[in-house]
Amino acid sequence: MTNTTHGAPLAPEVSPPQTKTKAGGGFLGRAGIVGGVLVIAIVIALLRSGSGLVVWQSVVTGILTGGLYGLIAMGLTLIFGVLDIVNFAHGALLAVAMFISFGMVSATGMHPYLTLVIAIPALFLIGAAVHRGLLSGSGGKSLENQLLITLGLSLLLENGLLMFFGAEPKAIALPGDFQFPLLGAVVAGSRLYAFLGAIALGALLYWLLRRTRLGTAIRAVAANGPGAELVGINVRRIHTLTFAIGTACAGAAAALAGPLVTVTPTLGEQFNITAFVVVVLGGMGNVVGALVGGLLIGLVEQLTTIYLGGQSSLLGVFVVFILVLFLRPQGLFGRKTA
Amino acid sequence: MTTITIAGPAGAEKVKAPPLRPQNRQLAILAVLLLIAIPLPLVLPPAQGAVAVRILIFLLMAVGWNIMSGFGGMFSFGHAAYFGLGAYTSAYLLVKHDVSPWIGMVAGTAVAAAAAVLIGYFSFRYKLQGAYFALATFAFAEMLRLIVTSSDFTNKAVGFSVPLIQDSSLWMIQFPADSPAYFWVALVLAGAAVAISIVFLHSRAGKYVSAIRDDELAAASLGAPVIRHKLVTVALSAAITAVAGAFYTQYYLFVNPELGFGSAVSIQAIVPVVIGGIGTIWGPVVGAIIVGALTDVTATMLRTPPEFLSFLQGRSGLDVVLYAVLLILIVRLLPKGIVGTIAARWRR
Amino acid sequence: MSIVEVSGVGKSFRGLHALSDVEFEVAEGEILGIIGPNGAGKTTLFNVVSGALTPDTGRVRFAGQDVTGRSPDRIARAGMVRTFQLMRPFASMTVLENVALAAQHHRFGRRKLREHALDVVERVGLGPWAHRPAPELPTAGLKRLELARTLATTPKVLLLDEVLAGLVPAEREPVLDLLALLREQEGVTLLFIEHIMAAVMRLADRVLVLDQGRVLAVGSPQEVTSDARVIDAYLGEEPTHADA
Amino acid sequence: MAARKLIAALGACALLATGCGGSAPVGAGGAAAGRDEGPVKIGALHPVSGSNAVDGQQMRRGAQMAVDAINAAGGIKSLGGRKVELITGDTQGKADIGQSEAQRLISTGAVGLVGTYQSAVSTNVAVVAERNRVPFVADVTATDAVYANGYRYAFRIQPGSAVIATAAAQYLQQVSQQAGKPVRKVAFLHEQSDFGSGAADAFTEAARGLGIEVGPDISYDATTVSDLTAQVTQVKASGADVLAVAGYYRDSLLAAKAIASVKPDLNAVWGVSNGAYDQPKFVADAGDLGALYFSTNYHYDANNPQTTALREQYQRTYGDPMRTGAVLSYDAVQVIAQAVEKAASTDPQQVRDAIAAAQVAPLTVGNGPIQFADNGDNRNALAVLMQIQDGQVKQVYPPEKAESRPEYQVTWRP
Repeated sequence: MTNTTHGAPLAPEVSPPQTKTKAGGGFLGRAGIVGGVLVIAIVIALLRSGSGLVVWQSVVTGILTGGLYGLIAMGLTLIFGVLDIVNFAHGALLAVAMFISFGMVSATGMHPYLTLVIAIPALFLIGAAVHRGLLSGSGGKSLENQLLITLGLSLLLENGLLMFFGAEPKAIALPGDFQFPLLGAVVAGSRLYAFLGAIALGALLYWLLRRTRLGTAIRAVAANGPGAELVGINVRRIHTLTFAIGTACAGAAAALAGPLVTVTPTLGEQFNITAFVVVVLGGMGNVVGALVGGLLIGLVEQLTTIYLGGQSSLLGVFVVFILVLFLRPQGLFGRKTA
Repeated sequence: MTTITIAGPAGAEKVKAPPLRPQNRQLAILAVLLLIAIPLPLVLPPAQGAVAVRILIFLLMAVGWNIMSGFGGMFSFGHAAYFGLGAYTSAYLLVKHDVSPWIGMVAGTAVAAAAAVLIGYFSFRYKLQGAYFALATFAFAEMLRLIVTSSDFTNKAVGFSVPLIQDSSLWMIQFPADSPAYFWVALVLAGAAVAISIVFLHSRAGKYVSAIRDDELAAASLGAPVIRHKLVTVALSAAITAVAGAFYTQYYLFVNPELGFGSAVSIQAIVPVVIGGIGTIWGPVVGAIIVGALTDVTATMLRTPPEFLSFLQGRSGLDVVLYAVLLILIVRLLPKGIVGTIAARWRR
Repeated sequence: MSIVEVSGVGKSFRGLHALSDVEFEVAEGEILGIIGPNGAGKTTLFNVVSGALTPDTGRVRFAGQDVTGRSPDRIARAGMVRTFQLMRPFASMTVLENVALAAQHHRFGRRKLREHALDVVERVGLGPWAHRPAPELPTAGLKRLELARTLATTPKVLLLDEVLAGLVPAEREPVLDLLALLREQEGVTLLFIEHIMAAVMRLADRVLVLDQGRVLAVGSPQEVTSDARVIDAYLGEEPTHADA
Repeated sequence: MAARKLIAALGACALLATGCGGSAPVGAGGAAAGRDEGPVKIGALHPVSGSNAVDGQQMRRGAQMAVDAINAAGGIKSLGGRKVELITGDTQGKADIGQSEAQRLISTGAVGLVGTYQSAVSTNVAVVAERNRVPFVADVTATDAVYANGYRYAFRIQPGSAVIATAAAQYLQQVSQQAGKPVRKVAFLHEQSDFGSGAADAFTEAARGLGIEVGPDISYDATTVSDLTAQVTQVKASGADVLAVAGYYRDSLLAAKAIASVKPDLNAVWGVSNGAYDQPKFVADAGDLGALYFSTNYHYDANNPQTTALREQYQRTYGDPMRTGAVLSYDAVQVIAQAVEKAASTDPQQVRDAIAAAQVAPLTVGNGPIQFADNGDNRNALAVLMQIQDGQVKQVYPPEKAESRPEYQVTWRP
């Protein structure tokens, strides 16, 4: 993410050609370090809890929940990473999608995953409307305005849902939910579907960004807005489209994650901060990074419950977040920007 | 030394410097406002008296936040951290060691300022900018909330109840329920905060802070000690917010992790300033009055809604919806906020 | 004794060597012109000398002290101040406030600071604009504000980055006279980056030529402009690196 | 142009608001006027909106039914048949709103307050009541802290969390011995705030006194937890034969799902003042997952004909089953009304003294009439053991309060 202070960055305007080998080497090095840290953490957890089963269950639950976090962060990494828009309302939009999905299931009794067909287009339109109406143009340019508008939007959506649906926790039942043992640990079917959904959505996004014209246009706008405009890309339309796609991902995440969580208007808040952590950890605008970041945060959460018994698992997430922000703001997979 | 007058740009008529220095003009306005406010608690019925005290607490938080995010341009999403540190430090000293809340308030400001300098130093050293800085402050406040919720010496989730004393005492800042003294103590604190923000803005340090906000590199290249002034700004901002926290605890006689460090507190510090006008002196004041009044009006309306709004009966969230809409409207239509727009229009 | 010494300075950005092994000295009161094609690393050199950037290799000494890696504000307060190629006024302040800010690190009283600032504003001909908000100045006015702010710091060494760019020929003369006077009356040392050869020839005691981050030549204006390598660098074959 | 219109509108709204501040409460004559003439006012503070809105509405209705019953029986006879009126406030589950609402009801003339369901809100309301010297009879409030700091105006009808937890330990030992599977080791899963931790600490202390080993003690953050499988696996690995659970509704439901998937080898799941395991809604939501779950908690007295009549009346008028919280609110209003009757005055101090010496027959389970100890707790409050048997929440222990026999086992093991 380019330096957003008013002064021009110090490095010369021309960003030098990227030599492939150096970055590639760096990636393996970083993956090694992260893997190493994880193994040590798991070993310590083993010693501390004294039972292999507990740690194995934590790892399994951590990875599955991580898939859910990756799924939710997918849309945000596009918006925050590619468009450099701080979308604080991403959690609230997820909650809206969850209520749409809940509404559909309770009204027509259809299978929760079928509500994808409605939730994705609905959120796509909402995303486009939000961007075109609130965030585009001069109003949405400065960072403060983005933060404030999306903050206002999240308050509006959350309390709007609270006013019309009340705060009573609702559950979306998943017909045919099963679970199966995996080497002693228990794997819930609904979590597995969410995990696979995350992988599928990640692949779809990766394909869209890498292999399609639209994807190339999006990446061009992300790399250099004015440059893209010069070669004839309608930057404003791409911005709205990208924002809409990002929000549509939240729609998909809601349909898949619906059965896993209790649906309340304020659930967005809890997923919002985790999504930001995952995006920053995974590296801005990096779809694969969002998935891996999600898995890591899922594991960190589960290991925190073992390390600090009575502590909320979010504390571990925040500690990791502060460390990443300070030591490696561009995240594990991102490149050092100016 | 010869002065070479290079031909000045055409059409620049000489503009005379304003008569009274802006600092004195604003301090004079503040004095007048304080005089007007003094009789308020005697005039207003008890329910509105409570609203007025709440507005003053909002005002203290808004002035605190405005110094860091308005004057300093460092957008903070975690001012609950300093509010909570102020509240918890004074409550802990009072409940566990029977220390007067005035001393607790001073200790609270010290602790909050120290925490602000700590997180400030690391953020500036690692060049955290814009959204990253906002997210870091948010994460810091949430971490404090979680730590306080699970540590014994802060009574975990129970929080602190301020012990009741029978008669009223200024030294322990405790008065009978509807006594106007709460309003006057809050008024003194709020007045002092606004005065400090006026003096600070027009002081040399204030000039450096504004320059650093406008263009950090240019300011540094002219000798402005950047890191030192940024840290002074965050410390002062945290100190004033901590005072709001300490007074809040004395007024409500209770604080727990959610009331002290919850994200709603950070939002409460931001919204009034944005509505009033970020970076202006009077923005936080006007914003606090509007938000405070709006919350009370909606609460009353929700309790006994007029016929056409009867469906609202017993539905919470309306007040937040209203000021969320107001926030978005202001940011889109009046980016300088109410006071900023009026000032800009009046100056032209 | 030389007031500025740069030895073995190198700086690269992810593979591109902006400066490599730059070596030169500037005596007190001297005026050193710095020329070179676009992208030669001139501004990067100023960023390194003024402390905005820390060099990868080499040392920078100022007034006998090693200031490598020191923060730009400490170096500025010590007396070595730079201007910017792109004007950067403080938007929330008036012209006078912009200039007064630059002199704040001196222990002047309120009244003296105001007079000092007013005097500098008059000297650069921005008198009538003193109480107007800085952003209302036209480009030429902003250029003068940039110069005025640096003068207000009463510098020992002044790094001027294309201070004449954007001025019509008629406006250049007075600026050059002002700079010459600064050196004569106040002994200020000047390093100035400039593309307008006439100004370089007139003002500079010595000239340093930078090309692709290396010092190509140093010498009197006459020696340098007749040096074959300098001519090649300016007019000769297409520079190897893409300068877009 | 738009900006100028907007400023004008906002300016007007600000002036209007600070000026009269919406409909100012009844007369500024202060509380006394509100008390001397017109109906006797009792204040009811419940979370009618927010996350516990359903319980809040139930409790407000319970309080209203008590007022209607008193008026039907002729109002306060010692004050010449003066009617009783319930004035209500919505705490939204927030402590600061609870405090300002309590202050508002008192200045409107309430002679006593009932409420509030959430511990943090009750703590605040108790402070306001104490400062204004107006009695506050809590219907549902888990935390014991309020009744430990010597307030004279704070009372409580439900058994304290320590009383419930101690009863839970005693019942567990007795029921497990009668079933021939005496309890050896109890694992405790609880939410981390004062509610859950308070219950766990009291239970552990009582259980150790009875020679029962308690461990591991596993806590979680109720607001953010989305899956308890890992925690329940810790229980399975610990070899405990009973799992005690103390939490709110949402997280207790998650625990039930986790227990069903991990299937730890337990003899019983033992709710301790659990927000879900004795609720009909839990039986509906969890389906057969919750079968045979035990819960030690306060409960309406199923064997008391008056209670049954009241609940049938509630079911007829509102259509869903009356929860124990609403019955406790009914009792709380009765306590205040009978105190006004005895004191024959609406002066809060006298009403307070009458309450302190009150003897009121409860519609909830108890060892006798409601009698207050000097710290405000109800001496005869009693927790009862309940179990979900074929889709119904049945009182199963102690025998004299039981509707059926306890089945000391779990569905997924013989």
